[in-house]
Amino acid sequence: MAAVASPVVSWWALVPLVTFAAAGFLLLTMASLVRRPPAVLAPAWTVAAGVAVLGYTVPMWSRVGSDGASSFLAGAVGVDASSVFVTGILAVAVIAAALIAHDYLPREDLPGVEFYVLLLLSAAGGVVMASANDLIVLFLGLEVLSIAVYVLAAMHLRRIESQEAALKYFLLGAFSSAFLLYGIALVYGATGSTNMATISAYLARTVLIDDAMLLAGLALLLVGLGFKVAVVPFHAWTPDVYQGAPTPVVAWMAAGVKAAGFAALMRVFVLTFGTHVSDWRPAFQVIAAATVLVGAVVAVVQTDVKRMLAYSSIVHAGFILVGLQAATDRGNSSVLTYLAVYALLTVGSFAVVTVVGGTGDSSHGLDSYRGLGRRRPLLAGAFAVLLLGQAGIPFTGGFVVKLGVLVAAVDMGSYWLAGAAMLAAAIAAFVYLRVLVAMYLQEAATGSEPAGAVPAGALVVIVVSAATVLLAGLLPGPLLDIARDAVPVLVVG
Amino acid sequence: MVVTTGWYLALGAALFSMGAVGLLVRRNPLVMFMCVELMLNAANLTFVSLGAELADLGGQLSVFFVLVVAAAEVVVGLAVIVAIMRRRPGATVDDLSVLGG
Amino acid sequence: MVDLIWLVPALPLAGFIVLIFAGRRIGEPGAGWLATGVMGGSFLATLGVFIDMAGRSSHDRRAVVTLFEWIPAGDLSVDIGFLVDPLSITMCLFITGVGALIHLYSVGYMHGDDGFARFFAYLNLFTFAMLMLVLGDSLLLTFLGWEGVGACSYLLISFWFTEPANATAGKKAFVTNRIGDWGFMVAMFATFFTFGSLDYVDVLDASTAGTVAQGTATLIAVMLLVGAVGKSAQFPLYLWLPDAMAGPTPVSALIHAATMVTSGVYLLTRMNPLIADSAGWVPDLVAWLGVGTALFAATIAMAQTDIKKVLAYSTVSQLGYMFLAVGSGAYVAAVFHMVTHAFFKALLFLGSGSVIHGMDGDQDMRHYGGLRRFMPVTTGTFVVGWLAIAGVPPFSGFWSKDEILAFAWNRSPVLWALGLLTAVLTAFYMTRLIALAFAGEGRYAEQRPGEDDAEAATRRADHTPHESPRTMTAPLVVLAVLAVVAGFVQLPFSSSTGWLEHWLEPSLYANEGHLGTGGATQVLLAAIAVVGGLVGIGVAVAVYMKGRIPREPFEQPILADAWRIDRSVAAFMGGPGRRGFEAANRFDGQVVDGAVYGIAGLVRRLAGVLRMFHNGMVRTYATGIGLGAAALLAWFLTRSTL
Amino acid sequence: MTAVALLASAGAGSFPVLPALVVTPALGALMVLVLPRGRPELLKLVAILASTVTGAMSFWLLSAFDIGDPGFQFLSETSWISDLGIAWLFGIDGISLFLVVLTGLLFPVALMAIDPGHDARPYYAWMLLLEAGVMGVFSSLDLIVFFLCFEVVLVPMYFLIGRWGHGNSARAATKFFLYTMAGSALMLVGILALAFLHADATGAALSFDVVAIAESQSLSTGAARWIFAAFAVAFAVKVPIFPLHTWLPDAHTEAPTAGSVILAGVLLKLGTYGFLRFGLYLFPEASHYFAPVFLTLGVVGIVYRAVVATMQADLKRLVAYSSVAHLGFIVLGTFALNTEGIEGGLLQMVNHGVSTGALFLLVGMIYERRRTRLIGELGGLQKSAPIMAGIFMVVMLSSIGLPGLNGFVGEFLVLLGAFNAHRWWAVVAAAGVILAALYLLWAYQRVFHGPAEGDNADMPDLSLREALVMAPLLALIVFMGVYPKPVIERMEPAVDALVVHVERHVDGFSEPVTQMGSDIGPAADDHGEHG
Repeated sequence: MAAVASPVVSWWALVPLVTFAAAGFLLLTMASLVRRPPAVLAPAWTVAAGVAVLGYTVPMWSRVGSDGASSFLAGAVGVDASSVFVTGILAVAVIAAALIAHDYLPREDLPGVEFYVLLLLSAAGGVVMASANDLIVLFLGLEVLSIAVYVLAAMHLRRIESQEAALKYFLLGAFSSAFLLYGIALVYGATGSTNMATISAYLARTVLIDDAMLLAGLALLLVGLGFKVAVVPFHAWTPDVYQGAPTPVVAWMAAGVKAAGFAALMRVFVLTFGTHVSDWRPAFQVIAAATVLVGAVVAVVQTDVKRMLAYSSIVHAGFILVGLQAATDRGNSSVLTYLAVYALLTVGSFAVVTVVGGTGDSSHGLDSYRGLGRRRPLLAGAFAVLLLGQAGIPFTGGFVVKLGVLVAAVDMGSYWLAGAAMLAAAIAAFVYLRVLVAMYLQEAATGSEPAGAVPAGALVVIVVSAATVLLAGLLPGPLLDIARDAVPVLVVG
Repeated sequence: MVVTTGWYLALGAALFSMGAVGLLVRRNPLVMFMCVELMLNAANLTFVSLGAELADLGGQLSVFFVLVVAAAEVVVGLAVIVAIMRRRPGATVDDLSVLGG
Repeated sequence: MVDLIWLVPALPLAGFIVLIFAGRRIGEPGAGWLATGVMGGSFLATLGVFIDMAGRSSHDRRAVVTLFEWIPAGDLSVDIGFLVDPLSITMCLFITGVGALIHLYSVGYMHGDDGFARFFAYLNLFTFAMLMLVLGDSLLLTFLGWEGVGACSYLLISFWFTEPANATAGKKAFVTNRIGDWGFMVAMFATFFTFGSLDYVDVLDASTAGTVAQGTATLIAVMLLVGAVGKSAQFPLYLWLPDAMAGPTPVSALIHAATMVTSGVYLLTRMNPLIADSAGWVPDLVAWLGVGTALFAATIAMAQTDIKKVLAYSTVSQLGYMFLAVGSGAYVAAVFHMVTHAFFKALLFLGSGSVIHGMDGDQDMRHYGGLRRFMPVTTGTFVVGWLAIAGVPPFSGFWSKDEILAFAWNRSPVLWALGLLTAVLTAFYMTRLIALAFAGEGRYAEQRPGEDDAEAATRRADHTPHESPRTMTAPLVVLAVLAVVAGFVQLPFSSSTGWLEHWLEPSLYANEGHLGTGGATQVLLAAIAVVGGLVGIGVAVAVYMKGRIPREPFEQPILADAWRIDRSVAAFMGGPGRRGFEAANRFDGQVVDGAVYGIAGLVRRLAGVLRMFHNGMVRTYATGIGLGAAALLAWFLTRSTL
Repeated sequence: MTAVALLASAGAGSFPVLPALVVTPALGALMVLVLPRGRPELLKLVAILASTVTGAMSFWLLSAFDIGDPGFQFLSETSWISDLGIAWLFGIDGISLFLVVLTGLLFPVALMAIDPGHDARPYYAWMLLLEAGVMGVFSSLDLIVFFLCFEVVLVPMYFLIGRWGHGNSARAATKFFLYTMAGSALMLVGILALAFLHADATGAALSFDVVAIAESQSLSTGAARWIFAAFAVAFAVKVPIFPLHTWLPDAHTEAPTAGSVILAGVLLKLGTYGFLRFGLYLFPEASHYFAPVFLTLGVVGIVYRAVVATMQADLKRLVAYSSVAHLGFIVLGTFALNTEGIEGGLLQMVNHGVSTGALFLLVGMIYERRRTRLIGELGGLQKSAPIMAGIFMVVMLSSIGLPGLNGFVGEFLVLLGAFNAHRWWAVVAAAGVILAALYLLWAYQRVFHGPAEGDNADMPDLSLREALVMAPLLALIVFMGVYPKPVIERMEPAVDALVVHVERHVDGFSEPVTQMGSDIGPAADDHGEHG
């Protein structure tokens, strides 16, 4: 009997993926076996899984640091510093989303366990995306991530907005996945492989006589991934979905999905198709400029805070793209730092939105924030820090990461893009100011609910994220050092 | 007439375009979803033909993954659509625009 | 002694500091005596320096006393230092002397006023600034005094600030002066650019050495003239001076007759080498401007009914004389007339103050009449002043005016003729004043036109006009004596009797003009002037005392209205000028700020357009994705090697 | 030579006084935030203490400053983002010294003079953070740190205007924030481009050290001009230069008194200081190239804004316009590019801080008493409040530029310098002096003169506390007018060095020197050569 050649598996590198997936399945099993699990079980379980993964990234990091990047499973999955870094971001997002949801779900009277299961599975998909070494694996990871989120978006059964958001997200997501897939097919046709390392090596040593198929594939890949990270003109779903989906889900979408999406974008374009940077960079630059400007401009006329944050997330995506288009080590590490700080800013912000949104997840208008500075000073203060961070005010992490992407862009000579980004930042500042005005400079609307205690889970998220954002602004050194070492590499398996 | 790989690729591209255009013009969520399936299958067709052209198994293998993914999407998609239809029978996607602006 | 020159300005400054902080506590009359005391001290110090100076030979009569470095910046270095020379000492003598007398007078005049101490503080501050003006060893330090006296003038004109008219007059004086100051500043810039220094010693010596180009000298001289015109109330910047009479009368006497308004003449005299270096038309300009102003103001004075307004226009007119002198190269005559004018005009103003005091604040001469019976001292001294200004020999005004006219003749007979006409008019309107106020019967108790209250006239009659207290009349007497004798410092009989001319020689750098006319011509000119003065007096007597000639031809409404110039300027400022300012304000709000909001609005409108894409329709979004995909495909395919 | 090299030569190990200037108020803010509830008086005490200690340190700098040294002193460096060569690099020279001192003076004054009225805790925290930020701007020698501080001051100011202001303060605060932030948007890109181009040209490691970049002058002319333009827009908005000023009257009018004082006294100097340190010093050629633009805008600003000031009905708004009109002089002096002009401009920065700060304090006191700032509703106040009127008069005369008071010296030097370099601009700008007298005296007349009616008749005069707050400002107004030498002599070496720096790096440009006996050029055409 012929021995089946089994591929090499670096199990140590699969621990995060396995942890998330297994935690998800075990939770599902447990929930179906136990009739009435204690309410705290599922979130605690999820947080534990997140903490475990987050903790595990430390030894993983040092191992990658000492052994270097590697790939396994027949080169389909790779592990490098950047994938560890993104895994860490995903773990933080999972923890935060679970903490927020812990208060949210009972308040909204929603089934508890499914949320956490889907969250964990989605995170597993994200981990796959961040460490995919093969375009098909990337597609798989993306779908695992996305399908779970489609369901999560629809979780709020009684809100038609939630279902509408889910449907929109689902239809458009599937639509863009098709583009991605077709793009993969074309790239496969042009290079003869779906393995990124192989493609990269192939392109480095071969000059294609006819590269139309490859370039068409690149275009479609960009469509698919651009949708996930919400850049213009593939962004239009974001505000609707952010507004409609349950807020803890939005926190995960904004922090986790975006991080995984950008990690994938970086692996595909900067690493795999780095040889064709002169072809795709102009497209990236135009998209980046359009993204920051459209996001900022349209945000100006919004009155729903969740929607504002959605548009602001579009601006952020544009900013990250500004760093990414540099296609340099400096650019890559700036993208990673941006993702990390952005994840903190966004989970903290949506935690606040969850609290203020109140029962029914509907009080998201600016009016709900009026006088918050007096009614709930701590909450408002933390939100102010987070908003100022999003605006990129100095001495917040937001500034440090904006500086990072600008440095990368200017280093490449992309002056006009950097300028456009800063102009957009100035416009976007108006949006954050509007919230600040409502919180501090306006009196509470009559009949607004009295100050209540901020739920513990959300409180932890808000305080930790605000504090970390401030800390990152004052002492950005460690974060920048880590990100500098986290540059992604592709290793042929 | 020899049916070369090029014809298959062209067919794939045509199907993909039809699916895309279909999604843009139809209003029934189910039909729109079927258009997406059409696009995915166009991609599958392209994979298979290219795999044959390149004499590489990878192309064929990819199709299996895609099929699984498509199946999963169907499950989720149908569930969402049904949930909505139950609340608003006969709704088209154009009716679902509470959110916007 | 010269080194103690700093005491001269320091004493009034000290007085000011004490009064501004402790004036209220010192109260009345202590504050007044303190202020008068420091002025007396200052006068004595000046006298000491003068005696020291007078004892020196003429080339030794210039000293610079530096206290400390004021503005050392780049190439510019300006000290706080004093230029002690005959010109500045002459100025100081009559500033401190007349100043002390007016301080003394004020003790009585300001009796019972709420702001008694404040008044004397301002007055001391003014004297300090005036002394800095004349003693400063550089243009910049003179400018310090120049602006300082302007500010004090403002403070004192609007002293009774609750009356809106006074406040307006003060503001008008300051702002009009500022127009002149602009010229002074530009002159300083040009001077510094040319000479690299603003010190008089450097500038004047270099200019005398002939190193300065004519064009440059002309620019500087003309800009200085602009400054002088503002401060000395010459046409067209004289507008503020008549209004400045809103201040207390001692202020009018000290600032707006004797001292501050003459600083323009002082400046031009001080800078005489530059005028000498400038183009020939500059002195002509000064002379014509002077004589024109003199005649112009004299015509206005003929028809005024407010006693102080008459004196104010008279001052403008006399200052015009001094400009005529400067323009004719008669610097000595200018200073001479400045001194004599200081005496007799201060005397006249203080006399008018005494009259107003006696008339309970009424300044309308039509309400006076026959005051000689009630106010003998005032009347007597006033008559002396009248004779002096009318140019009746041997009163001081005759000598100084005569010298100016002689130089004017030397320059151009037309200048002389206009000067003479002015002298005739001066004699006329001053006689008119005397006639209306002191001669004839009292009219204060008459029913006035438009007065409904029949009782009012009776009430007025109850407290008949009264003579002023001793503190007020004593200065009048002293000034009257001076107004008589001051002419003797410069007698035209021989070169040895021109004491003032010899004394001033070191300050004039041999730029004093020379009379080309013979002695006989001079005597003839003087005789014509005396006759002219007598004609003026005679006509006025005929009109106002004897009533043989009707008044109306002389008191033309347009003259009473000051040729409508003030009214027109005010109408312009209140009308088109103000509308222009308002238009600028609207421009700022609607265009400059509007552009900002316009951009903000543009962003919003753009957002509105972009928002149409985010309409909530899945198919719109899908179209966006589709179009984006098509665009990307198009881009990438253009990059391909196809 | 880099600032770091200077640092080494200066001998490290001494007390890092400049970082302390930044850290002390920041720590004070932190303390204010953590103080126990229910002790409101403690808040004010801590705030005043922190700002006074900072002020005392800044005054100590005056005496410890080496007068003859044109370079940077009190250097200190702490690495921050070593990857990008960003460091907390502090140092001051004669140019920044007095702005630091001014900041050190005005903050305690503003804190002592005015109580916030409500929400004391955040008020004091924001004030102290503002002080820290401003100190950082004036003393940092690292471009990024400078930018950080330059931007971060927006936040405290925003809250101060918005929360403790009057009227439509939220709108004014937002306008202020967005306007100035949009202005500086491109500056960060400029800074980065500058550092990278510098590193590329010199082969040195990436660094944002101002001294190193300025001294090497490694950029091409074109690049330098573009980057200068990016900087200039930011500073022009902050100054503000005509026509970018309309945020300021709104911000001033709606701001609380302390906000106005700090805004006029210190914050506007960020722009003018920026032009000197990060305009002229970094880009001498570009500054020279663009100078005509700024001279023109400066002059237009002086005259135009004075005209607009005249027609204001709101006293505070009038003072605000007067404040920006005076800033035109600073711009004029700076771009005269000679010692007299720059020194005058610098002096004017300090003077403007003192005088306009004092004016805003006084207007605030009137507002506190009368609850109105409308000139039409005031009148005859000199009757009821003679001391206040007297102080207002002195401050106003200083603002008008009366010789013997502080405003004159700076204004005169500016005009003198401008005349030497560009004659006609100075001649026109001098006319602004007339207008300043017009609008301020008119305002004074309408507020303090005339009969006092209604509430105006019994408005209380200054309290002892208020008088004590005004006293140091008045003393400075007189002292700086009579004896500005101690200030000038500390500025002069640095200003001279800057002028020499500009001369060295601009082809065919030299500081105009006075010309004995020569004809004055075009100016003579109108007047001379006829006689």
